[in-house]
Amino acid sequence: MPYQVKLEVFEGPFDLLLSLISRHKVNIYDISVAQIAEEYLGYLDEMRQLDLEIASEFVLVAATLLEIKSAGLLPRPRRIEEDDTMTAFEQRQLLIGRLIEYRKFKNAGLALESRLTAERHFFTRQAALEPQFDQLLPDFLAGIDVQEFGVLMRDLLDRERIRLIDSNHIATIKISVEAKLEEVITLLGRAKRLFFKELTKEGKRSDVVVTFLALLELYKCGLIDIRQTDVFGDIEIIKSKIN
Amino acid sequence: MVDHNIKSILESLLFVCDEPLSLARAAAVVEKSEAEVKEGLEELADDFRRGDRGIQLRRVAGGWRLYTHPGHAPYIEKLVISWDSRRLTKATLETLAIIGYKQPITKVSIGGIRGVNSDGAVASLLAKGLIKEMGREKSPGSPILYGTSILFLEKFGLNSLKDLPPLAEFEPDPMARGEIEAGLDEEGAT
Amino acid sequence: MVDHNIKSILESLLFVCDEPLSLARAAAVVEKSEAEVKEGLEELADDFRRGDRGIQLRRVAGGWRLYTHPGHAPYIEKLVISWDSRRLTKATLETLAIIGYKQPITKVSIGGIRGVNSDGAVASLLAKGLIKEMGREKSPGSPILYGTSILFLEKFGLNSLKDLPPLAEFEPDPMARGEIEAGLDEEGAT
Repeated sequence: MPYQVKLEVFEGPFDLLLSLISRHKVNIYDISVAQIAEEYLGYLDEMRQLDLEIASEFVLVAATLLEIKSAGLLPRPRRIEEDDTMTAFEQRQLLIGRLIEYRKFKNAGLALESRLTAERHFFTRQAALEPQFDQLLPDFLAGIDVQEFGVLMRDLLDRERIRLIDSNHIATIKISVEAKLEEVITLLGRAKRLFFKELTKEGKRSDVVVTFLALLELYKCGLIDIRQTDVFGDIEIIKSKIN
Repeated sequence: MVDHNIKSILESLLFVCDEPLSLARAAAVVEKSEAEVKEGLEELADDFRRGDRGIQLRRVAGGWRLYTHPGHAPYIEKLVISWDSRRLTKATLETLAIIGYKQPITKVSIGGIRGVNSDGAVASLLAKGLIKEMGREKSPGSPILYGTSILFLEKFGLNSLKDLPPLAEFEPDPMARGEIEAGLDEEGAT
Repeated sequence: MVDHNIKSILESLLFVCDEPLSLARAAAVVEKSEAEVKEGLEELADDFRRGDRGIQLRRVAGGWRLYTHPGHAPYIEKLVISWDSRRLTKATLETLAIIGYKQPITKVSIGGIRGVNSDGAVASLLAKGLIKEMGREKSPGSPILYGTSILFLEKFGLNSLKDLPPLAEFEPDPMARGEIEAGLDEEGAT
């Protein structure tokens, strides 16, 4: 079993409570407040130690739990002095009611997520209009404020960044990196410079990955220099001057 | 059977559209009744489906739109990078679910259900165009009401909000309801 | 006869392409020989033609491309004129924003930022006189560099490109940052 270093991320105090409850495999309706309150507090402590920002709401729920717990230890209220504050029982009912409501939407959120995942398999056409129709379009800049370009650009840059992260898939390596490494060195002995597209012109994804890894290794060892003038442009490989 | 030429024209129109094509607009362009156009679109969608074609016609967000066959997604991905690689966090999805089902709704009410302040999630959904402001609540401070947008329907492949599965489906186990009171009182004290 | 599935995949690919699809590219994507893919495209073009379909497949310089049926042009014109320009032109606006901020820039770099090939949008902006060619990049293939025109400045009442809203103001908001990180975590977990 791998050692769990990372704390789970919870979407709020209700989420944390739900998770604690499910860990005990008990029904929401059967919560043992005492036990849950202790675990909840323990969790808050852990979060503090990791110096994470703790939302005040987390503490509020903890306080509510503690109140319910302590009230449960005392003799039953006689219902004589009725005041404005809720009894522990009422608080508990309220908390449980809210937890049930929350879980309903958490489930609905998961259902939405799977819809979204399914939708990702459908692509729409992203091409521009045929030139003869393009000319007919009403002035597409009408009503556009120059500020909107800034917003568009930010959105685009965000999207690009996320895409770059997303594309971190690792393929099964069939060709060895070492073999590729030697191949590149041999080729560099003959030619002054190489281009990545040329090296990978067979186009197999695994081949591209292996070549890329080999280049990284060579670069790390200081045997080559790498140049790429623009994003997604071809990568130029030159023998390092140092060696 | 709808006149083949009408179907062919509709196919052309769908091809150039970059948003769902409404029945009203299609009918206005081809100068036929909406009923006739609807039949034409349905037949067209059927033709695409039965032919297991690379292009498929779907009804979405109150209109009709062409998409690639979902089974071909791995090939398309080699050619274009998805516009929507941006994921939604669980927090954002929860918030979206609440707005989807409870609209129009205020930020405070959303926070009440999630048990945590949800301003950030609302701002993110607004920025993505998945929700929009829908006026103000008649209550102290007149807080803004939020609801889902057309884009929401499109992105989730829904024709209308009625296509959302009933919220009751997401209730935590209803069997457990009977056990509530009994289990609680005593055990809470231990 | 070419395998129906290959034809269906080719149809999908052609549908999302904003440039003629070359035989080499198509063959690489479907992982078949160029001869087989060529046959598939020819059959597909034939199917469209014989079916008198609203979409037609034609061979043009550099590859194969889908077009609307020429006989339907009057209907398409009617549709295009009826459009609300705002929504339709997102692709073109984005391309213009990129060129505005990143000029001089090549088509490949624009596609890199947008995540999709943008040849059509560039052609449209050129035709409208909003951008112009600005020489060639000193790199393999010496691709054309694009920049905005005087007309672009005029349209927005800008004195110079320095008057574009500074991009530093548009750093990703903390929410988007959080989502980037969340995305990373998910990847790591799988």
